Formats: sequence, structure tokens, C-alpha cells
Amino acid sequence: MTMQTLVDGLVLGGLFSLSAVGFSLLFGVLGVVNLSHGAFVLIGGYAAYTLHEKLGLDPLLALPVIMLGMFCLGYAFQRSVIQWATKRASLLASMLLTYGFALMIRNALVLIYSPDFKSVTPAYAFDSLSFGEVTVGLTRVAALLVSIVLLAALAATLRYSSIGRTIRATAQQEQAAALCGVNIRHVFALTSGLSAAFAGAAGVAIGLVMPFSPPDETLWTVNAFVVVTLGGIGSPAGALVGGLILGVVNTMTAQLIGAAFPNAMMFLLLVLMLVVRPAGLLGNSFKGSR
Amino acid sequence: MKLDRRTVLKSMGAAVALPAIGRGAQAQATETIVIGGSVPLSGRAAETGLNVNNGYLAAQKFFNEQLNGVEIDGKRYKIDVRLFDDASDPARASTLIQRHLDDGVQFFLGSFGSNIVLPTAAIVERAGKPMMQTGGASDQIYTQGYKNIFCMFPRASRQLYNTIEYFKVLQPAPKSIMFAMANDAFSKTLAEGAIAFGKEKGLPINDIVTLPENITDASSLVNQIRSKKPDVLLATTHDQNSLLIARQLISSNVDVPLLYLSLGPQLKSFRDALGGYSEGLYFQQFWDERSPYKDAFFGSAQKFADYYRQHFKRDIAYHTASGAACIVAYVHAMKAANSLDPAKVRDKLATLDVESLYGRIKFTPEGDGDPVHLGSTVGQVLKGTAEVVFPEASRTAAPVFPAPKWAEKRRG
Amino acid sequence: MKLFVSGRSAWVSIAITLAGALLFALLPAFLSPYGVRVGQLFVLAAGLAVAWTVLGGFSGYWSFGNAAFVGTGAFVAALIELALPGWSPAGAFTVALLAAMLLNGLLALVIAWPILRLRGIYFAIAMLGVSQVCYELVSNIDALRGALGVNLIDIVPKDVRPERFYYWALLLAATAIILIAICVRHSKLGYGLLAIREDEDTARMLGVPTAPYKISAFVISAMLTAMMGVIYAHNLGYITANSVFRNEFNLNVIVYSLLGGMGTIIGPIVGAGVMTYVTQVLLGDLLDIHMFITGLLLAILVLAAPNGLYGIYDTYRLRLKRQKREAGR
Amino acid sequence: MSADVILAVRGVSKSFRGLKAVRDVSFEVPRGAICSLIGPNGAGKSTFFNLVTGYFRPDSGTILFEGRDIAGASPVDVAHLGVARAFQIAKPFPGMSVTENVRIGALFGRAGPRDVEAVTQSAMQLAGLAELHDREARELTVGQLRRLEVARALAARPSLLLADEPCAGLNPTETAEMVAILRRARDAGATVVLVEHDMPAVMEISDTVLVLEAGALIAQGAPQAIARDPRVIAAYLGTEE
Repeated sequence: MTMQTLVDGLVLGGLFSLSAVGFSLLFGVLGVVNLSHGAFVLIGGYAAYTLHEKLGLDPLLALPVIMLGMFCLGYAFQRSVIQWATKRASLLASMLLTYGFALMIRNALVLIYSPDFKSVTPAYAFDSLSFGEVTVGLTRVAALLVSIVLLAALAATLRYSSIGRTIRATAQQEQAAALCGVNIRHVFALTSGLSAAFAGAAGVAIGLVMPFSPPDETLWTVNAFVVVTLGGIGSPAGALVGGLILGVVNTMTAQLIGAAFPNAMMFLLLVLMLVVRPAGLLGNSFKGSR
Repeated sequence: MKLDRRTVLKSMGAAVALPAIGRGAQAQATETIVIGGSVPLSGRAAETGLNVNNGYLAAQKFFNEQLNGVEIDGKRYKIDVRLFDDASDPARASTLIQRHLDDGVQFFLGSFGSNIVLPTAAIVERAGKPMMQTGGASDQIYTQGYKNIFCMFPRASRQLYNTIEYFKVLQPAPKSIMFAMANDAFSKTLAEGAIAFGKEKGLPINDIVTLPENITDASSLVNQIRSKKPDVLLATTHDQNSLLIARQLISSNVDVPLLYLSLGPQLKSFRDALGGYSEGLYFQQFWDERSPYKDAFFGSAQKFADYYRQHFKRDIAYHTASGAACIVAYVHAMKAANSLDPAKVRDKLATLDVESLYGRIKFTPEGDGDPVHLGSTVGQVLKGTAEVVFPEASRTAAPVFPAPKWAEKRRG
Repeated sequence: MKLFVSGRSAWVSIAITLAGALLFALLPAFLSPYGVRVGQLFVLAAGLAVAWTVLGGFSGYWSFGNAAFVGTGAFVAALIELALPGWSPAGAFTVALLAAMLLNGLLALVIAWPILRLRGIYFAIAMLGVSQVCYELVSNIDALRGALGVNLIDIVPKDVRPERFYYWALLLAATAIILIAICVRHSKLGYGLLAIREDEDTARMLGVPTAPYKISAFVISAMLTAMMGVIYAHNLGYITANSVFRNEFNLNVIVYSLLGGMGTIIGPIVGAGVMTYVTQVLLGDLLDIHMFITGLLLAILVLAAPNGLYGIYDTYRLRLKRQKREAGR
Repeated sequence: MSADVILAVRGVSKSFRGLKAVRDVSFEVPRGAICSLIGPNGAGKSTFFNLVTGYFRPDSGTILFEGRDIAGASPVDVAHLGVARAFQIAKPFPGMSVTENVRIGALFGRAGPRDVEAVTQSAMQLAGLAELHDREARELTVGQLRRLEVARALAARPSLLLADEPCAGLNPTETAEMVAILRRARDAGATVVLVEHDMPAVMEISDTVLVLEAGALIAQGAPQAIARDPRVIAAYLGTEE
């Protein structure tokens, strides 16, 4: 039973990781806390729903398309709105700006898709995999795999590609990078695009596993907060660690303390972690932990 | 659907001022009965809020367009339902209800969610105006001594009486029953009322699990079911959570002979999402369009449903019907009182006993729905449709117990 | 020791506040009950925003979790009233109010020590977490009744209309909050907090005892917020955790300050007035897009007037001052 | 240690991640002196200020202020003992008037609560800011800001004033004014230690000059002697290797 709980937690954690990595990246590189992150996640979910309903496209096949679309959205969001806000106001004020966008997106989703829950259920949604005593839903395993593959791909991109190197350099030494001829605005927008693309991917994975409705955006934003605070800022590894811990804490609390308490435990952990080690277990991969 | 403040005021003026001043001058102009209220159209409760909203509006449309209004004391009136979005914010709801009161609205419709309904009910009660509502069933509302607040549902703790009766007659008798309740006022009262009644009836209620109000993972519940193997799981959860629980039970291949999800399987979208796996699921059934109810205005439950479908795109739900029934109840009471005096209409509401599209409308002295006539029946998904299986008097199909296992459904 | 450092302007502000409060106290005579209820929302918003300002505006520590104190205050009061069944309403209410403020002060004191070591965005996140923890605990521990909800005693005197009574109660509380904020602002504590906001390290080198000052401001802010929460809850009469631990309480107070002018006392009051009018009156009729418009307004506010209305006024005032000086030469 | 030594630094070292910013520095500053700390960029001058004001804790050594070891004491305590610092990049509180800025210095300094106003006024007088009293800090020029910075530090009634490049970026008139202000500060009872690059100003004002290079103290003495010291010249011009 404990094994089952552990596995359930890890699978759930994979989703948390993927849903937080974009938030983490934006926070780490730009310092922007994007309160509309959860709304971006949901846009991904609804996109998967629409493609599945209208075109019969399997969510896993739709994933690249959705990520591409979300990338463009994120790029434009940074170049048009966030950039303006961070320049004219403060980073804290940009939090309010993104909150405003979260409200707008949520309202728009209600108008377009109605407030009813939606779910994406391909034929394999009800199948499961068993390993001895442990049974896990197939879609959950698929979501976990998607998370790991995408997080690894992101880590590799950041580490080895020239874009990734530029992003890391810019995050560490914004002015130096600018002096070296890096187009900071472009790099920031690329980061924002990546962030949104991963939010979208998380939305697809979430849509595959559970029903969702517009008010859920708050949930995914808050989860991203907790994951980043636990794991560390700005790195796929931090998001993975934070997400997996959160997932396991979630299922273990439900099992051992009571099904109603995972959220309380999660936020307690968040506050404790902030107090003990504000930059998370793996620290801020860009700016040096405080 | 947007309301323009000026037209609101104008028609308020028509409704309120005219009866007092000379009637003759504007006799040919159609007068209106303004019914005000709020619904949550944004926030978590928006889904049901929209159903309630559409029920109100469908009835309004029907009365005005099909019946050319209603005749009371020899005069014809159009019904004018004025709603606003309270965004599930009790302070906002109170403020806007006050605006309706100030504008002279005499009759009120309720919002959804007891923490919204109660503060607004207090204001309306104090003003001595009646409120018909279909969204606040928590017991707290009915222990305040309010005289003007009427609900289409029995208070939450009484809603599952039929369900418990059904568990009592199950063959073979269940050896263990597990409850899972979402942690919100309604779901909790619903479950606790049922648990108390069930224990009184000697049912083996062995496990009670409290879930968060919104869940992203039901694996701990699934694991408990796996290890405790209850014969019955009764979950008082909202539909999104119900679907998650069902999906995780299916994909974990954990069977329960009687899986009862209070909210969820009523909805077509829920059954579609589960496909064949929804077969045999139980739920709390308040209303079915095939119910044999006669309605003095719509004709029958079925005719109401047909009318609704002609004019509204959104799927019909029991809250749509109960919302429409609120207006129907008002019209019956107004006709019986032969007056638009809110105090007289209130008195007639209190003694109302009439069959409607939604069922036989009759309230307890505290104002909630009569648990026998307005209580829920036991529903089950059979061959893809939502049937009523208990009590036998209203049965549309015979229950299947134990329900087929997931593995059997998987094979098709 | 002198109460105020800048004595004259403090007394002027206090006089203006008292005059303003008196004026507002007379308003119900001219307003419809609906107007009075809108007034309630405004006074509530202003009180909460000024209470937030004592920490957030003065010291620059933006709390994104003041709903924790609104909600904890409301539930502490409700539960204490439940525990005092035989008492007169006024007596039970007084005890409940004082206990709620005291307990919130204690709560703030306990979490202040670790949390106020965090700066900027980390403090903001931590407070968001604190408010969520409080919400989850109140909802999920049955004894606290957050899920089932709890009734509060009726404290309205027989011959007073409830909307007026609560308008005056909220106004009284908000006035007290504003007066306390003025005292803080013009005292040594206030100057220290401003120094912390501008540059905490510099402040320390100037000898500002930063840690005790921040904690004091935090505790004051928490107690004042709880006071508003208790009255708000009584006004509703029945609360669940969802009625008082509202995200709006976390974020709107910041919006009011940003809109009106961060760091000032008049700013959040003006901001609360404008936002209450816009969201409750102008957008009261809009059924399905008021959330969208609120979001849009927020975005426009941050983008177009990052320093708020006060910032616009301030720029204008500086220009006037300069022109006057140049003309005088 | 004789009574008229206000600051005695003994064997102080500080390193950051293996980089030695200050290595084994010892010197004394007599009460009532004006003492300049010079050296190339990165020589450890600012680190040294940070050590004295309690912003950093030295790895080893003692810092005796009026006979009391303040190494590792918190900045607040150091300030209360009577050490004030004027920053190189002026950090006034921009939304406040000149008077309010100076008043903060007085409030948290060593003046009694009843003397705050008098101290504020006299510090503004001393720094030549009386005319600008109601100007807001953000309206000031660089030179005025620098004077505000010094006035705020002096309002704390320090017995030791640490001034971080008070003349940087000032024109000759403003520099002369600043030199006069620092002299008046000394005459009012504060010992002054400054870090400065402006050599003519250093030569004019200092009683003693200390030269740091790569974290080590390489020379100290009267200004004229220092100007001729070959090690100092080498440090500034670079040795030919």
C-alpha cells in the first residue's frame, strides 16, 4: 500500500513538475512572477480539448502544435505587455498585471467554453498498467513520461544550445550580455515563449489525466509557486525535484493524516521552506541564492 | 442578457409606482412583475449558477411569449426577471440585492451556495419580501426562523433519505458502506445528514473520508477503497471531482458494487466522458424530464424540457427545472392570493401544494422543500441514460445491483 | 518622548480624518440603503487597504496574504461567540473582537520573526502561503467549522437599520485604522519604516532597528485587518471559510494602494473609493464580463499609471513647484 | 591604547570565496583627525568601510571603536555607538524633503528626542542645505545630494564619520564646498575617515593618508610624504614587470 502511495505521488508529481517549469524559468530569468501561468496551463488544456473534439486529434499528437502556438503567445506577451510593465513599474507591480491577465483569460474561457468542466478522454483513458501490487492509470503514466521527456529536453536546450547559453548568460549578467551584443528583449521574449510553451504542454498532460474548468487556473498557479519554492528557481531539475516532492507529500499526507489535508501540508511546507531556504533545495540556478 | 440600468429603473417604475398612482391613464401599457435576484455566473459555482439562471429565464420567456404574461386580479402582467452576477461574493450579493430592494423589487430569486444565500436571505427577510431559491440547501438557512425564504430542495441533511431507504432494501444487503464527502458546506451537510439517518436505520456505515473541496488526485480514496472493499461508496462531491474519482477508480481497476456519486452522472457530459463505463453508476436524481408531473402552465415536465431545448443551447439540468419551478411557484401563489402584495404572496407560498414541472411543490414550515415530495430519488445510469430506480412509485427502470465490474464494461 | 516627529502635519492629518469621518457618518441620512451598502464596501475596502499600508506601503513589504488575518479574525470571533452562549450580544461581541485582534497579533508575532527576514517577492510568496495555510486549516479541521460555516450573533440594536449600523461600525473601525496609520507615519516608527522601504541596508546603517520595526508594523497591520474582518463577518451573519479567506482580500488591498498611491495614507482610500465605485456600481449590471473588465482595468492601471493617481498628482505638483521657484527668481 | 585614538584596527582580514579583499590591516585613527583612505579600484576600501559599519564580519582581527571591539556587531548597534556613514552613491529617500531626510538621521542617531529638530537644523546648516530645506530629494543635483548624504550622516551626531568618495563627480567649486563641509564637521567634533580618489582634495584636507593595495596597507603618513612614497607611486602607476 505504501508502495502504491509512493508511485501515485511520483506520478502526480510529474504533472506538478511540468506545470511549474515554465513559471520557474520566467521567475529565474526575468524575475517576473507570472500569476497568469495557471491560465496559460488551462489554455493548453482547452486547446487539447478542442483539437480532440473537433479534429479527433490525440492529445499526445497535438502536443507539439499546442506548444508551438503557446510559444508564440508567450513571446508576444513578453514583448507587448510584461516588458512595458517591468520597465515602467516594479516587478511587484508586474505581479498585479499578470493577475489582471489571469482574470481576463479565465473570463474569456468561461465565455468560450462555458463554466462546465471539460475532459479529454481518448480510448486509452481508462486503461492501466500493473507492476505487481502497484496499478497506475495509463494516462497518468503517459503524462509522467511526457513530463520527464520535456523537462530533459528543456534542460538539454538550456545547457547545450546557443539559445540556452544566451538565456543563461542573460539571466546571470544582464548588462554584460547586452554589452556583448545580445538582444536582451529578444532573449527575454524567447524565455517567456518557452515558459508558455511548457505551460501549454502541462495543460495537455493535465487534460489527459483529469477534468478541468476555468477556475482551476488559480490552482495551477499556486502549485507552481509551491513547486518552485521547494525545488529551486529557474531550472528544470529544480522543478522536477520540487514537483516530485510535492506529489509524494500530497499522496502521503492524504494516506497518513487524512484526505482533506494535502493542501494544508503543501502550504505549510511552502512557508517552512521559504523560511529555511528561500531559494529552494537546488537554489536559484541563475542568480545565486540569497 | 446584459441589463441596462436605465431600463431596469424604468420598468421598476412601471411595476412599483403605477399601481399606486392612477391606473387608468396607462391601462393599455403592459405592466410587469419584477422579480430580482443574483446568480453566480463567474467563479467556482458558475456552472450550476448558469443552470439556475437559465431556468429562471426559460420560465420568464415562456410566460411572456407563450402565455402573453400572467393574469392576476383581472390584469395581465409580463414577468421581468432581473439578475446580476454576484461572482460568489457574499458582500457583492448583499449590496446588489439591496439595490433591487431600493428599486422597489417585491419578489426575489435566490443565488447558489449557502454562504451567498444566507446573507442575502437575511436582507430580504428583514424587508418582508419573499425569496424563492434553489441554491441554498444548507441546514443553517432553515434554523434562523425566517418566514419568507423558500427553497425547492429539502435542507441538505434530509436530501438523501430516499437513498438511505434504498440502501436498506438492497439485496444482498451491503456489509459495509463508505462515505466520501467534499469539504464544503453543502456536500458535508448532505453526507452528515445521510450518515445520521443511515446509522439510525442500522446501516453498516464503516468509513467516512473527507476530501478537499477541489481535488487533483483521488488516489488516496482509491487506495482506501482497494483495501477496505466497501459494498457501497457514496460520494457527495461536485461533478468535476466525481468524474476524477470515477476515472481513477476505472483506470486503477478498483470495483465497488454500488458506486454512488451524488453529483455528476445526471449530466450528459459526464456520461459521455466516461462512455460505457458510466453504466450502472448511481446518483442523486432530483428530476427527470420523463417524470409524470403535470404542470398548469408548461403542461408537463417533458414539455418544459422540449420548450427549453428549443430556446436554449445549454444542456438541461435539474437546476434548470427547479429554477423554472421557482417562477411557477410564484405565479401559483400570486394567482391564489389574487394580489401582488408580497405579504399575501408569501402566505400563499407557505401553504402552496401544487404539482409542477418539477414535482409537487410543498414547503416545510421552515421554508425548505418537503422531503417526500421535493426530495431526491435514486438514479442510475442504465444503457447510457439516467433512470430513476427508487422509490418504486417513480421508477423508470429497475435497478441493477451489483453493477457490472469495470473489466466487464471494458470488454464492451 | 514626543508622540510625533513632524507634529504639525500629523495634527492636520488627524483633524482632516476626523472631519472626513464625521462627514461620512452623516451620509446615510442622504443615501438609499443601497447607497449605504456600497458605502460599507468602500469603508471596508479603505480600512483594509490602510491597515495593509502600515506594513506594505510604509516599509515596502508587500503582503500578498492579508486575507489570512481577515479570515482568522472572523473565525476566532465566531468561535468565541459560540463558546459564550449566555452572554449579551454586546458583551460577547466585545470579547470576541478583542480576542480576535489579540490572537491575530500573536499569530503575526509568531510568523513575523521567520517571515520578515525574507525580502521582496519572497515575502510576498510566503504571505500568500500563510493565507492558504490558514484557509486550509480552518476549512479542514472540523472544530473550526470553516466548511460547514458558522453563524455570528446579531449585534444590531433593535431600532437601527442593519445596513446603517454596519456602515457606522465599519466607518468607526476604518477611522481608527486611519488615525493609527497617521500616528505610525508621523512617529519615529513611521520614519524608520520609510527608511526601510527606501533602502533597508542604509536604514540599518543609519541606526534604524529594522527587525523590531518591521515586526511592530506587521503586528499592527494584522490586528487592524482582523478588526475589519470581525465586523465584516458580523455584517454577513453567516460565514464559511470561502466567505472570508477570499483571494480578493489578498490582492485588492494592493490594487487600491497602487491605484491611489503607494506609501501614502490617502492613496489607498482614494483607490478603494474608485475601485468600489467601478466594480460595484458601474460594473454591477454586467453579467458575464465584469471579471474581464476588472482584469483589464488592472492591466491598464499598472501599464499606464504605475505610480497611481497620487503619482499623477505628484508629478503635476512638482512641476508647479518648480515653475513657481523659477518665476520667483 | 591612548584615549585620543578613536578607531584602532588590528590585524583585520576578510576574504570572499577565497579572494582576499582585506589582508591583515592595522592602523589607528586619532580623535579629531581627518584621515583619507586611498588606493586603486578594488583595493578593499569599500570592504573596509563595510567591516567597520558592521555590514560584514571580519574573518580575523579586531576593530576597536572608542576602546570597544565592534568587529561583527550589527550595523544598527554600530550606528548607535556613534559611527555614521555617507555613501558614495547617495541613497537619500527620494520622496521626502531635505529636512525629512536629515531628520531620519537625527531620529535614529544619538540626539535626545527633544533635540531632534535642533540637530536636524544644525546639520543642514553645516552642510549648506538650509536654503533647500523644503526641496524634495529627487529634485536635487548630484552635488546637493552628496551634501544631503553627509548632512544625514552628521545628524546622527557621530563621533566617527565614514565618507565614501564624497567628492566623486563633483565640479571644482562643489569639491571645495565639500572639503569645507568636512572640515566644519571635524570642527563640530566628528573624526572623519574618507575614501577618496580626488587627490588634490585628499592632499588639501587630510591629516593622515592610508594607502591600500590589493587588500593590504602599503603606506601611511602625512599627505606630502605619501605623495613621494615609491610604493604608492608604483601601486597607482603599476610596476614595470
